[in-house]
Parts: sequence; C-alpha cells; structure tokens
Amino acid sequence: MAKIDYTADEMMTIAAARLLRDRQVCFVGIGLPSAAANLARLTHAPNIVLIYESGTIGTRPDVLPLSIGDGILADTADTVVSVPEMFHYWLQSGRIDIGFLGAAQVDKYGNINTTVIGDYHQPSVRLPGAGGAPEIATSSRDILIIIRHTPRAFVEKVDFITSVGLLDATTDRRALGIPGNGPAAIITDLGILKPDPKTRELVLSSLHPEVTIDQVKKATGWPLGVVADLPMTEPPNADELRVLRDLNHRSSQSNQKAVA
Amino acid sequence: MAKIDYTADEMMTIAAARLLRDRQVCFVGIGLPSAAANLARLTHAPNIVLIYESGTIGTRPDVLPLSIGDGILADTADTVVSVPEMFHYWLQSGRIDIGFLGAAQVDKYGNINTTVIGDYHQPSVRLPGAGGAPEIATSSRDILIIIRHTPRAFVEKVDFITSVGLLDATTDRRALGIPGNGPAAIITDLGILKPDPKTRELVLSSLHPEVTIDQVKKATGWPLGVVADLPMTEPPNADELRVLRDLNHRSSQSNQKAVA
Amino acid sequence: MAELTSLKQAVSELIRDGDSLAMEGFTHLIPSAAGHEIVRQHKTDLTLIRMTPDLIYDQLIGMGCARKMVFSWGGNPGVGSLYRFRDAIENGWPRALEIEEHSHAGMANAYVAGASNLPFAVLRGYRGSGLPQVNPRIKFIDCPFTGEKLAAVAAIRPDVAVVHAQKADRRGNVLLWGIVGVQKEAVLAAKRSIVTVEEIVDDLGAPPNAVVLPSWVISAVCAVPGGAYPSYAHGYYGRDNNFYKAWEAISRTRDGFRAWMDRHVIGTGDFAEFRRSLIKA
Amino acid sequence: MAELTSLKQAVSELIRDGDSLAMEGFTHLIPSAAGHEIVRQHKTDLTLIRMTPDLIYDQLIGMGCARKMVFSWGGNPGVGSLYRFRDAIENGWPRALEIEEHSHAGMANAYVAGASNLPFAVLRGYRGSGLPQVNPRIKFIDCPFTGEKLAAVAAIRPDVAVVHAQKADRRGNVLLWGIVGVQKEAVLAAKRSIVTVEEIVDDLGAPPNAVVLPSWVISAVCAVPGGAYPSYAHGYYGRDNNFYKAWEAISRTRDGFRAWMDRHVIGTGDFAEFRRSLIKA
Repeated sequence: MAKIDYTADEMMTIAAARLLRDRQVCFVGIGLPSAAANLARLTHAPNIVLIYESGTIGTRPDVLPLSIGDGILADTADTVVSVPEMFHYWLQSGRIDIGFLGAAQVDKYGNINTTVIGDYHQPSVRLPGAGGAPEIATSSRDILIIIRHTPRAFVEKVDFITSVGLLDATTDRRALGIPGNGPAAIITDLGILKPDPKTRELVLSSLHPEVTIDQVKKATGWPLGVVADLPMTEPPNADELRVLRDLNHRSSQSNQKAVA
Repeated sequence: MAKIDYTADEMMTIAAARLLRDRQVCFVGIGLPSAAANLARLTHAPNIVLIYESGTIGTRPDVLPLSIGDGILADTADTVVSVPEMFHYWLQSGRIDIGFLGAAQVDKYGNINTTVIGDYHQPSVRLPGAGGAPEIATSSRDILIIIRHTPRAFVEKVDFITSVGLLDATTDRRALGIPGNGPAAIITDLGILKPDPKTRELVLSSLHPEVTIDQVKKATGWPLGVVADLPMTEPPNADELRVLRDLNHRSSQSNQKAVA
Repeated sequence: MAELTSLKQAVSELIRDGDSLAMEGFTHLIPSAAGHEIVRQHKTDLTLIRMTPDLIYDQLIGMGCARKMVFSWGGNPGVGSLYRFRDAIENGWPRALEIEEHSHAGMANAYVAGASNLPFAVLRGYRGSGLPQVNPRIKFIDCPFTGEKLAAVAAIRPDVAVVHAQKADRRGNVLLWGIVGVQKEAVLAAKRSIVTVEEIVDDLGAPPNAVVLPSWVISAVCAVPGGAYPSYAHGYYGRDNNFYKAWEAISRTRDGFRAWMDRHVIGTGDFAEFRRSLIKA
Repeated sequence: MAELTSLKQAVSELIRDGDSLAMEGFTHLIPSAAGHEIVRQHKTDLTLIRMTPDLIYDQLIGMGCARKMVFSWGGNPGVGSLYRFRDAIENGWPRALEIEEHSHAGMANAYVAGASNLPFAVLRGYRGSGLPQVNPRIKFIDCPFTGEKLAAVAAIRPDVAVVHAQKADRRGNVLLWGIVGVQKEAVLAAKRSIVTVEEIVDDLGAPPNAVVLPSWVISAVCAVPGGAYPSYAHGYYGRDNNFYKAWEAISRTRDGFRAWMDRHVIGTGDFAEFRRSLIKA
C-alpha cells in the first residue's frame, strides 16, 4: 500500500473525530472541535447530534462555519433556540454526552485558560474569555479538548482557570458538586493525552505516527508521563483524508465568497 | 330620548369596560373580564393590548373565547409565547397596567378566594384554584375585579386568600414587597366598589341605575360603607349595548358550532 | 431516539403504576387519547401533574387511577367545576386524592427548573397568598445581591410526560405550534415521554425558531389523528366547546360518569372507536 | 408604542453619555449601523454590555466611547483577537476599560433575570472557574429544598438595548428569526430600546410562535437596510467573513484603526454612505 501524505493538523482532526460515536449528543466549539465533529458526522457517525451554543440543535453544515453563529448552522439545524434556552434546557439539563472544546492554555490537570496570560488585572495578553466553556466543561458527561501542542499551550499550571478540568491532585470535581466527568482526552497534533486514573495528571496515551516521545515532552510545560506500552495512533486512512479535505476545500471556498 | 332596556349583567360589563383606557396593557381573565376587555377594545379603546395567560399577546378575537386558550386567541394575536415566558417576561416584568380578574369570593379588603369554601383540608366546596391570579394580583400596576354581587360572593373575610387584595387594616402590601397597587375597583351587577383610601375597606362608590343602596348592602356580607355624594353609574348607551350584544351573539353562535 | 409505535404499546411500556405523570396542554393539544388509553390499561396509584387538569384528569380521578394531583387550576375551562375531582377531594370518592397546589406562575417555574436540571426556581410570586402555607414545595429566599425576599418553588421532574402535537417526521422529531403551554418543559423535565401526533410526515417543514422537540429527547411517538379531541389541534380541528358543556352533565353523578366511561372508553378499543361511539350516542 | 424614526434621531434622543448599553446579536443580526451612529455622535462614558462583543465594540472602545465592558466572550469570531479591546485592557489606550466578565451561561441568565424583573438568576454554573473570584456579580447560594450549592448572577438591566432585526410592520412590531441569541431578553431587560430593521412592511407575516417584539416594548424602530453588515441578516444577506478577516489588519495598529474610522465612519453621514465608501476603498 502506498504511503499517504498528510499534515499534523489533519492527523489531529482525524484522531479527534474518531473519539466520537454515532448517536452521541455533542456540544461543539468553533474551529478545531467543529472540524473534527463534522468529520465524524461525515464518516463513521452519521447520526451524531451536533449542538452549537448559538442555538442550533442537530445541525448538519455542509461547510465548516467560520463563526459559532454562521447562517449555515441555522439553515441545516433541526431547530434553533434562543441562547438562554440553549444553556438552560440543552446544556445544563445534562443531555450532552460530549463537550468538545478548544483552548489557549491547558495545564497538567486539564484545566483550561482562555481568559488572560499573566495577572487577571494586569494581563500581558488579554484572551477572548470564557464563552460557553465553563458550563460545557461541567455539565457535559465527558470533555474532549483539541489543541496544537506547544510549550506555551501546555503549561504546568494555567494562569487562570476559565473552565475547570480535573482541578488538581487534592480536590475532586465531585467535591465541588460538578456533575460531569471532565476531560477524557486532549487531542493534539502530536498525540493524545489522557488523565491518569490515579493521579488525574494528563499523560501521553497515544503517539501520532512519525512523532517521537521526546518531541512531545519538549512541547509540554511539565514533566510529561507516558503510559506503559504507548500505542501509536492509527494513521489517517484514505477515506478520512478525502472527506476532511473535501470539507476543508468547500469551507475555504465558501468563506472566501464576497458579500455584496 | 327613549329609555333603553338592558340587563344587570350588561350594565356590569359596560361599567367595567369603561374603566379601561386606550393603549393600556391589560392581562385578562376568562369569562366576565374577557367580555369587558373586548368590549372596551371594540368601543373606546381600539389600541388596548390584551394578554391572556395562555400565551397570546395583543390578541383581537372577534368572538369571545370560551376557554383561556381558544384558537381564536392565537389566530388574532401579535405573537404567542410559551406559558413560562408569559409569566416571566410579560407579567412578572411589570409591563401590565391592568390585571383584570374574576373571583368566586371577595372580602372587604378585596382579597380573592378561588380555592375552597370551608377548611382547606376539609373543604365543603373545592373551587378550581389559583390559575394565574396570585401573580396577576401582585405584578399588575392596578387590579380590576368583576363579579356578580351576592352575599356568598362578598364576604367579610375570605375562607382562603388565593390572590391578595389589600390584605387587612393593619398590613400594607408594600410591607410584603408587593409591587402593584392592588384592587382599584370591583365592578358588580349592582355598582362599583372601591377601596377607601384610609381604611382600605371596599366602599360603594357608584350605584348602577335602578339599584338601591339597601339592595347592595343586603348583597354584601359586611356592613358596607358608602362614599359621600354617591354617584350613579351612567346607564349603557346605545352604541355600547349594540357592540356588546353583537359580540355576545357572535360568540354564542360560534361556541355552538359542532366539531366533526 | 424516539420509537414510532402504537399508543397502546407506548402506554404499556412507558407508564408504570405509581408513576408521576405530566400530561400537559394548556387548553390546546390536550392528550385525550393517551388519557383514555391509561384508563383502559388500568394504571393505578398515579401522581397526576398538570397546570390545568381538565376532563382527562377528571376521568382518571373518577376511574380511581390517581393517588395525588399536582396542579394550578382544576376546572372545566369556560364551563365550571370538575365534578370527579371535587368528589375525590370533598368526599374521597372513589379514593382520597392528595393534592399539591400551585399558582400558574409557580408551576410553570417548577417545570422550567425541571427542564433546566435545577432543584428550584425563583419567582416574584405567592406574596400574600395562602398557598405557601399549604404547599411545602413553595418557600421564600433572600436575593444574595439585594436582600429582597422572593418565592422559590421546587422543581417538577415527572417520571413520564405525555403531550399531543401536530406533526412528527419519520425520525421522530416533533413540531407543535399555536398555544404551546408548558409542553416543551414537561417533556424535557421528564425521565420518559410519549408524544401523540396528528400525523407523521416526511418533512416537518418547521418555520425558523418553531417549537420542535428533537427525536432524541422523546421515548415514543404515536400517530393518533384527532387525539386531542374535545380539545383542538391548531391547523387541524377546532375545540368542541359543546362537549365541554356536555361534560358537566355526564360527570355530575358517579353512576352517570361510570356508565359513560364504560360505554365510550372501557368499551372501546382505541380513540377512533371512542369517537365513533360518541357519534352514535 | 415604538416610534418609527431615523437612526440618527433615535441615537440622539435615546442614548445618553454614561448610559449602560446592550447592543446584542449572537454573530447574527449585529447592530453595526447603530454602532457607527453612536461613534459619529461622540457618545461617551458608556458601559457596553454584550455577550459576544465583536467589531462594533472594538470600534467603540478604540474611539474612546466606553468606560466599562460587560461581556462573556470578546473576540473576532473565527479570526482571533479584538485589538482595540486588548489595547484598552493591556495598555489603557485610548482610556482604561473596566470589565465585568461572565460565562455565556451566566450572562444569558443575567439577561433573563433582567427581562423577568428578578434581581438575580440561578444556574448550575461557574463551578471550578476563576470567574467568581474576579466578578462580584457572581455568588453562590444554597437551594432551600435540597441544600445544593448553585451559582447566582445579578440581573442585567441596561439603560438602552439596541438590536437589529429583519422586519417591522408600520405599527412598530418587530420580527426576527434564525439565530436569535439574547435579543429579546436584552430589549425586555432594558429601560429604552432601539431596533434597526432591514425593512418595514405592511404585514409581518410572522409564523406561529415566532420571535416577535411588540411595538409597545420598543422605543424606536429605524429602517436601516443592510444595517447588520458585516454580520448577516438571515433571509437577506450573508456574513462577510472576508471583512472579519480584514478587520484583523485594520484594527491591529492605533493609527491604522483611527485612519480607517475617520475615513469610513466619521467621514460618512450614514451607513449607506459607509457601505459605498468601503466599496470604493
């Protein structure tokens, strides 16, 4: 079989898509999570229910939305509800299987920062803020996070916990009365991290092809643990790549269309 | 001018309708309040906004609905909202000028009972209960009550306060944190009662034509006060009667239509 | 995902003796056919939840199916009393009926809390009313910002919600419109749900922002054309106000009520047969 | 009753220096034309409230109109940073900007409380997040029934709400559809409100249960076709994603931003002229 070329971002998106199951109800962040969730829908999970916080439920966009509220999401949804209803009846109600998030910073307990770099009141970089993530992170049954692997992104301790992951070594989410399980996996362009069941620390649990453990450790801001018998991520197959590339091609064409 | 014949119920409905002003926002109970409010809309208050608790806002039924949720209310409304939205955004929000209620029992402070006759736990008569009235009575700026005048209906003290009026001689509504002013007038088939500004007790404030003060006192379950220089209610004019009778005629025709 | 099934099967599989049951419909879209089927299947010890219990709850109470009712207005809309309900409360016939009584605002909020997975809801309500004294599921709390006292109501989380709607598609997505009451909240607050519909279509053709219940929040969808009679289904048929008026006489006496139920409900196999038996009568 | 008026007049009469201002729109139906008019009229000391402040708030902040922002996500949707917002926070340019920061769930609840005339709302939220430590308008309370700890957010009650919608009728009733965000809540929570619309029609033709704002809850309705550009109006025109991408370069430097604003906003009389000046550029 001929070797198939693909990019690290493609591997990341495909690896993430594979973690979703058919008929799951998935609350989807914009950007990388949206790409992975729609790839899952267009491949092995045709009946996955995709929900975007803008109010669109059961949406089936044929191109990836640029924003969380693009018209295509409303046009192809089973229904569109108001934003308050979305957070009350659909997220908080506990109906979401998977909350699928991006992040600016993640720490070794899977806590997410999208608020500030530096001090909250004197930030060196002001990030966009929370959006829906704090409640997606606590109300969904499980959380997936997709993020490119750099030392700036993977830090020992986030500067600000915008959306809680697994807290720290001493406090359990349940003690805070949080219903969901929290991060099940962090999918990056280098591999997949999962929380160690005992320590809750994220450890390298799958390595993407042609990536070395050392490379992942260098891109991680804490001494990264590695699971025993580290598996290698299955490389993208031809079908996954074709569907993803078609989707990306359609999307970039559509987003470049000028508006009168 | 020839004398115009009319019934006591017609006088009551017409007297009540006259208390509504054009462009007011009126939250309307079914039955007598609905008849009076629609009469006002079809005569001197064409831009009155009528709201029914079933969710219909700005409705203009051409026949009187039998139930609070008849289709005609939805068909002729500016919009139809869910029942939770109705109570949150439209009633509780403080947008209602006039809450227009019926009642089974009213006492001398305008408190309303629609719950039980007798003891709550061992009632001699179980009435339908509260419906929207407890919050209509507190969230509307002013309350009008329309009810036929009988000793059973007008009691010294209601068996159960379903919806608060002016409480009693000692406690002010404001002390309970109630925003609205409470009952402004009780319109009956004999006259109009209004609260005395000092004692808060309902006193006879207008007497319908051909009714005697003694007749009203006999129909009232407490020693009824009478305002000085008691005015007589203006009798129905030909236009009011014609519009009301047309409305009642259309309504009874419509409600008798058989459904396949 | 909702299963498309018969009403008989849905009631048999999804409603259990002792369940708390919210059959909603604010005058419009009342699930009458489902109510009859529950009577036919002799479900018992039910807690009946509904803002505006009317004829179908009068029937369930009179047939002895209920041990408790949670409600905010229990009458025959536009007509008067519910005699079977009154007989249960006033005389304990055919069995005593426990009640939990709200205002509409309070009960709508309790459903919203249930649908939102909150243990309670806050409202500017019940002030001056006697209801909080007789219903322990109403309390007062202080606003943590202003100190203001506000009412709190405990969430309603029924075991089963039953509603009627205009349409479902073949995947089991449901569309309703017109006076939509608290049906969405009742379904979302419940553990299981049954939706009867006027028709099942290929495409819902739902307008933007319509009231749609996605298939994956519903347990069973059952086609029962006319299933809201004598209530109405906007766009399909009108309310039979005469039937509501006739119910006054039918339900006034125990014997008259039982004879009517035996003949038209127990004695018929389904709602279509019930309708035919009414026309013959 | 809403007055049908020009946007210039509505902004002049209804928005005052120092007002708290909620210009809502969740990616869709963003009131861009109204934002420009506020800049042109040099309104100042505003508290800008919005769940998803984007280009128009970046413009108002960069032009020095704002003293505070209340928000839950402040970015260029699908593109990245808002540089004028960042410059104000990180460097105090052109003036320091106070912030009050929420999550979407928290802020949506705060609007609902405002629209409902409640001082606060309850949600299952903010647990584990650092936001309650930096925002005193988030607290935790105990459920009076279960003892469970839940978040409470103080209500948002803006002085003025500004939204864009698809249609109004001649009486000033407004219809919007598609992604409707928190626009209804913002208008109902506010003391005054301005609605710009794509067109004014004889009959709204609203589908049942559509999102309609009755005339009597709105202060002014202004016809501004295209007034949501570069955002979109469902059924009228699409989102100009290229403009959002271009904003990255326009807004990155203070000088570049000010030059662009001078030329295209300050230097034009209204939104139609702005659109023509963009096409020429």
